[in-house]
Amino acid sequence: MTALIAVALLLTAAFATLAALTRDPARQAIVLSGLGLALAFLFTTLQAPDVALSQLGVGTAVTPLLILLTVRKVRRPRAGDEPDRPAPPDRRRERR
Amino acid sequence: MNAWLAAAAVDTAVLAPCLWRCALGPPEERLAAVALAGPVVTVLFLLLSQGLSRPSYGDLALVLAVLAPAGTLVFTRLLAGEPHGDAADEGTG
Amino acid sequence: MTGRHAVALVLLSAGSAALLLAGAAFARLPGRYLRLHALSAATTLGAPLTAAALAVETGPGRAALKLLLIGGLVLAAGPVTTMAIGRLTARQGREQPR
Amino acid sequence: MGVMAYLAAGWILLVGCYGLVTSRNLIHAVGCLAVCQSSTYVLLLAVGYRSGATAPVFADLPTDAPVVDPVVQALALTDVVVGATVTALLLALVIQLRKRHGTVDPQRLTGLRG
Amino acid sequence: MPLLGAALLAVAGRWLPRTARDALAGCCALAQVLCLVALWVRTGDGVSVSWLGGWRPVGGSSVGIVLAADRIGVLLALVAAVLVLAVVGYSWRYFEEPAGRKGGVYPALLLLFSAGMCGFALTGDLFDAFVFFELMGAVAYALTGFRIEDPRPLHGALAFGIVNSLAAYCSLLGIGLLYARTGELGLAQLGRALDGRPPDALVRCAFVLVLAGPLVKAAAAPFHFWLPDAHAVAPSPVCMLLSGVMVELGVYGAARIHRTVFAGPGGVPADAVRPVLLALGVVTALVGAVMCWQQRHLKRLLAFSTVGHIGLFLVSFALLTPAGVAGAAVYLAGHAGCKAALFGLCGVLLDRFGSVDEHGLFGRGRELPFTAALFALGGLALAGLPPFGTGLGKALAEDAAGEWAWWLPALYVLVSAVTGGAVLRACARVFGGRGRHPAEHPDEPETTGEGEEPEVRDPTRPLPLPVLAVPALLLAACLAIGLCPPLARQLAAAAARFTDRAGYLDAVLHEAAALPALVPPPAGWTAPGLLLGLLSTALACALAAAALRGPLPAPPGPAPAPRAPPPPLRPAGRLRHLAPGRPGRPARGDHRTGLNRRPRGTAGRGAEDRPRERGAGGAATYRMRTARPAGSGFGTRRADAPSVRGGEERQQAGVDRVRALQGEAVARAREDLGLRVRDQGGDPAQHPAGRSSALRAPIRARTGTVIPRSSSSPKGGAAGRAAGFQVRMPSISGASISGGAASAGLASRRARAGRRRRGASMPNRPATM
Repeated sequence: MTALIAVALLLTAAFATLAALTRDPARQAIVLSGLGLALAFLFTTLQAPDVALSQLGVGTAVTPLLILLTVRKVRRPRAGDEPDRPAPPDRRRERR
Repeated sequence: MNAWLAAAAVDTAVLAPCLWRCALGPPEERLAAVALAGPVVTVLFLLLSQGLSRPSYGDLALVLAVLAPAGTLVFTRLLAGEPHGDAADEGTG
Repeated sequence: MTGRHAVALVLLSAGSAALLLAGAAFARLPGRYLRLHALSAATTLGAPLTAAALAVETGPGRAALKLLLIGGLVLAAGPVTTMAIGRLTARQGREQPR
Repeated sequence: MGVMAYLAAGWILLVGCYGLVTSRNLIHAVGCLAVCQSSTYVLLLAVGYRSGATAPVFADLPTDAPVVDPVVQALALTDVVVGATVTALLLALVIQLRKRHGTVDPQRLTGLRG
Repeated sequence: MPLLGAALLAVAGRWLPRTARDALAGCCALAQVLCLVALWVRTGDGVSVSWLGGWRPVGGSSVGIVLAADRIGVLLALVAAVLVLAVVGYSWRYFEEPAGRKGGVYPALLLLFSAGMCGFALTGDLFDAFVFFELMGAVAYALTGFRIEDPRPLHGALAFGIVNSLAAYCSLLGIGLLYARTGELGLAQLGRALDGRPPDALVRCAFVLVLAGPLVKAAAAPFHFWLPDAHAVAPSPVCMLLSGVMVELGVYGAARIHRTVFAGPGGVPADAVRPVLLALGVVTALVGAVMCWQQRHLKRLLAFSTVGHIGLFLVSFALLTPAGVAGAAVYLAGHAGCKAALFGLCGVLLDRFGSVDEHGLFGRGRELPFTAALFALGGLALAGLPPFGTGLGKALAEDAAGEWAWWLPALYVLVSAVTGGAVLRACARVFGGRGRHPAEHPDEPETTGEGEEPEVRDPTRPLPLPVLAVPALLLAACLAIGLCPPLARQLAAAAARFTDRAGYLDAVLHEAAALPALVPPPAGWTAPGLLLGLLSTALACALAAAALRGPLPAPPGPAPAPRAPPPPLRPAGRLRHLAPGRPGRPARGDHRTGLNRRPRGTAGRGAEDRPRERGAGGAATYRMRTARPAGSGFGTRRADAPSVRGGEERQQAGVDRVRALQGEAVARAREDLGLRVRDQGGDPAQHPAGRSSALRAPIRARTGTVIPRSSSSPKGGAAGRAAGFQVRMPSISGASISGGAASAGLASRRARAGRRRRGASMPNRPATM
C-alpha cells in the first residue's frame, strides 16, 4: 500500500511539473486533466474516495474545459464575441 | 498487499508512457495519452476497490468510465479547428 | 472457490498484460496513428478483462453486474474516443503538416 | 511516506509558483494556480492519512474500524470547490482582459499600461 | 442574513424592478448592521461565542465550528456592514443597471461580499477563516471585474486575483501543517494545543505560511502592487469597500491569528515577530506615502494612501500592546469612513467629467462646491485633523508607538501628512484650479486618469442625491468617532480584551462567563496627540501648497518645463459632436502617447445609436471621409445629417466648453491623418504600443477602426458585420490609431450601454455632452 502511495505521489508530482512547464494553454489544459486523474488516484490510495470523486469532476473535467473554452474565446475573439453582442437589430432599424 | 493491489501497482506503470507522451507533441497526441490514462485509471480504481475490500470505491470507476470518454469527446470538439502551436497565439486584436 | 479465484487471476493477468502491452506500445510505436492502436488495445482488452476478473471474483450479484457495466462502458467508449482523436489528428495534420 | 508526502506537496507548490512567475500567458498562469492548489490537497490528505485505516464512509463498514481523519477530507473537499470557483472567476477576468487589450501576455500588458 | 439576501436577490433580481432590488439590498444591509450593533452591545466587554449547530465543547475540546466575537472583531464587521450599507445607498443611482438578465447580480455580490467580510471578522476557526477569506476574495474579483472602468490596469486586477489566491493557498498549507501538529482547527484550540509544546520549526513554518495570506490581502510591502491596480479598475463604490475595509481585514486577520494562536509559549516569540512586522509596516507605510505623492490618477492616489495607512496599522499592531491595538482600531474605523468618502467623491468626479486625472481635471471642479468641500474635508481627515476619528486614532497609535521608539510618531506624522497633502493638492487643483497648471509631459509613462470609461456618461442629469449624501455621512461618522470619547474608550477596552489571550481561550473553550477585568489603555485626546495631529495637518497643507507653487508634478521626477500651452480641458469623450468648424488650436502632440489610446465610448455610442440627434458628424466624420475610400456610406451619411434635435438647452449649458473644444477636435483629426501617414511609413519603434499594433495600424487606419485580426481571416458574415458595425462609430479617432486596445466588442458594448441609458433616463436628450 505504501508503495502504491509513493508511486501515486511521484506520478502526481511529475504531472504537476509537466503542467506547470507546459506553456501553451491548450496543451496545459490536457496535462491538467491528466493531473486531475493522477490526483484522483492518489486520493483513492490515501483513502479519500469522496475527495477523489469531486476531484474527478472538478480537476479532470471542469477546470480543463474552462481553460480550453477560454483559450478558444481568446484566440478567436470575433467568434467569441458574437453571442455576447446581441445588438438588437430592431432598435437600430427603427432609428434609421 | 494482496494480488489485486499488486496488479494495481503493476498497472500504474502504464501511466508512465502516458506521462511521457503527455509531455510531447501537439495537443491531439497529448489528448491520446490522456485518453489512454482514462481507462487505466478506471482499472486502477476497480483494483483498489477490490484490494482494499471497499466495494463502494467502485463508484469512482463508474464515474470515471462515464466521464473520461465524454471529456475526451468534448476536448476533441474544442480542439478541432484550433490552430495549434504558439504561432497563432495571442497578440492580435 | 479456488477454481473461481484461479479464473479471476488468469483474467486479471491477461488484462494487466494487455494494459502493459498497450502502455509499451504507446511509448514505443512510431507515428501518431499507430499509437492510437495502442489506445484501442487498452480499452477493448485490458479494462474489460480486468473488470471481468473482478466480477468473477465477487461472484454473481449486483456488484458483479456493476463491474461488468463499467467494463462494458469502457469497451463501448473506446472506439468512439479513438475515432474522435483520429479524426482530430487527421484534421490537424492536414492543416499543419509536420 | 510522511516526509515524502510533504516533500511532494512542497515540490508541487514550488513548481506551480515557478510556472506562475515565468508565465507569458495569463491562462497559463491560471492553470499554474490550479497546480499550486493541488499541492494543498496533497498536503491536507497526507496529513490525515493513517496507515492501515480506511475511508470514513461507514456504509459498508463496522463503526469501530480504523478510519483516516475525516476532517481533512472535508477541508480538501471545500478546497476543491473553492478552487474551481476561483479558477472560473479568474478565467472570466482573462476573457475580459482579452476583449479590452487584445493580449493575454502580462509583459505586453505592462508595456501597454504606460 | 446577507447570504439570505444575496440568494434572494440573485434569484429575484430578474423580475423585480430596480427600486425593489435596491430596497431589498438596502434592507438586508440595514438588518445586518442592526444585528451587528446588537451583537456589539451584547458582547460588552467580553467575548460572545456561538457554536454552530450546537456542537458545544465538552471539557474544552470540540469538533464544532465556533464563531467568537470580541469587540474588535465586531467593530470590523460593523465597519464592513456600514460600508456595505453606504455603498448600496451610493450605488442607488450611480450605476446604470446592467440589462435585465443580470439584474440583481451587483447587489447580490455586494451582500455576499459583506457576508464574507463579517464571517472573516467573526470566525473563531482557522479553516473557516480561510473559507471566508476565499469567499471575500472571489467576490472581490467578481466585483472588480463587474464594471471595468479603466481597462488598462486590468491585469492588475488579475494579479490581485492570482496573488491573493496563491497567498490563500499558502495559508491553507500552513493550516494543514498546524493541523498535522496539533489536530485542531479552532483558533483557541490551536493556541491551547500549541501552548503545551515546545516551539519547533514546523510551527514557525506554519506561522509564516498562515500569515502570508492575510498579509498579502493587507497589501503589505512586497505585495502591495496589486492594490492600486485593482482599485483603479474597480468601480468607485467597490473601491469604497475594498479600500475601506477589505484590506484592513487582512491586518485584522494577521493580528487575530497571531494573538490567538502563536502568541503563547509554544508559538513564535514576540521578540521575533515584532521587528519583522514593524519593518514590514514601516516599509509599507513609506512606499505607500511616496507612491501616493507621485500619482495623478486620483483613484490610484487614494489606493496608495491606503497602502500607506495599512503600513501604519501594521506598525500599531506590531507593537503587540493593548494601546497599539486600540490606536489601530480607532484609526482604522476613522480611516474607513474618510477613505470611503473620498472614493465616493472620486466617483462623483468620474460621473461628472469622465476622468479622474488630477491634471486633466484642472480647475474643472469649480462648479461643484459641495463636493469640493467634502473632498477637502476628507483630505484633512486623512491627514489627521484632530476632531476626526483618524486624528484620534493616530494620536493614540502615536502615543503607543512613542513608547517603543521615538521615531515612530514621526513616521505617523510623515505618512499621514504626505498622503493627506497629496489629497489636498489634488483637491486644490481639481476644484480650485489653484497653482500653476500642470504641464503635460506626454512621453512620461505614467498612468493618468484619462481614458476611464465613465460610469455615467450623462452630465446633464442632476447629480443624484445619495452620491453626495453618502460621502458626507461617512465623513460625519468619521468625525463622530473622534468626537465621541465613550466610543474610543470602549474600543480601548476591546483592544485590551483583544490582546488578552488567556481570556479569549477561556471564553471560547470553557465558556467562562465572567472574564477578568482588564485595565484598558487610555483613550482620549491628549495634548501631544492634538499637537501632533495639528502638526501633521499643517504639514499636509504646507506640502500641498508647496506642490502647487513649486515645480510640478512631483518631487522625484524631473521638473518638466511646460511644453505646450496645455488645453484647458481634457475632453474625456464628449467633443465629438462638434461641427468640424474653425481650425483653432495648434495640433496637440500628446494623444499619440497612449493617453488616449482607446476609442471613446460616448461619441461612438451616439453615432451608432441616434444618428440624427447628434450635433454633427464631427471631427471623426471629417476624418472618416478623408481617410476611408470614398463611397463607404456611413461617414458621408453622417455628415449629411447634422441636425440637432432637442439639444438646445444642453448647448446653452455647455457653450463655453464647446467653444474651447471645437478647434481641438479638428486639430486632433488632422493630427490623426499625419500620424496615419507616418504609421504607414512604418516606424514601429516609435509606436507606443509596440510592434504588433504598429503592424496593424495601417489596416486600422483604412477602415477608421480596428478590423479583425488579419490572421484569422475577416471573412464572412461575422467579421463583416463587425466591421460595418464599427464603421458607424466615427469617433474612434486618434485613439484607435495610437493604441493596441481598441476592439469591436468594447465599442459595441458601449454602444449598447448608451442605448440602454437613453431608454432609461433621458429620452430626449443626447447623452453625450
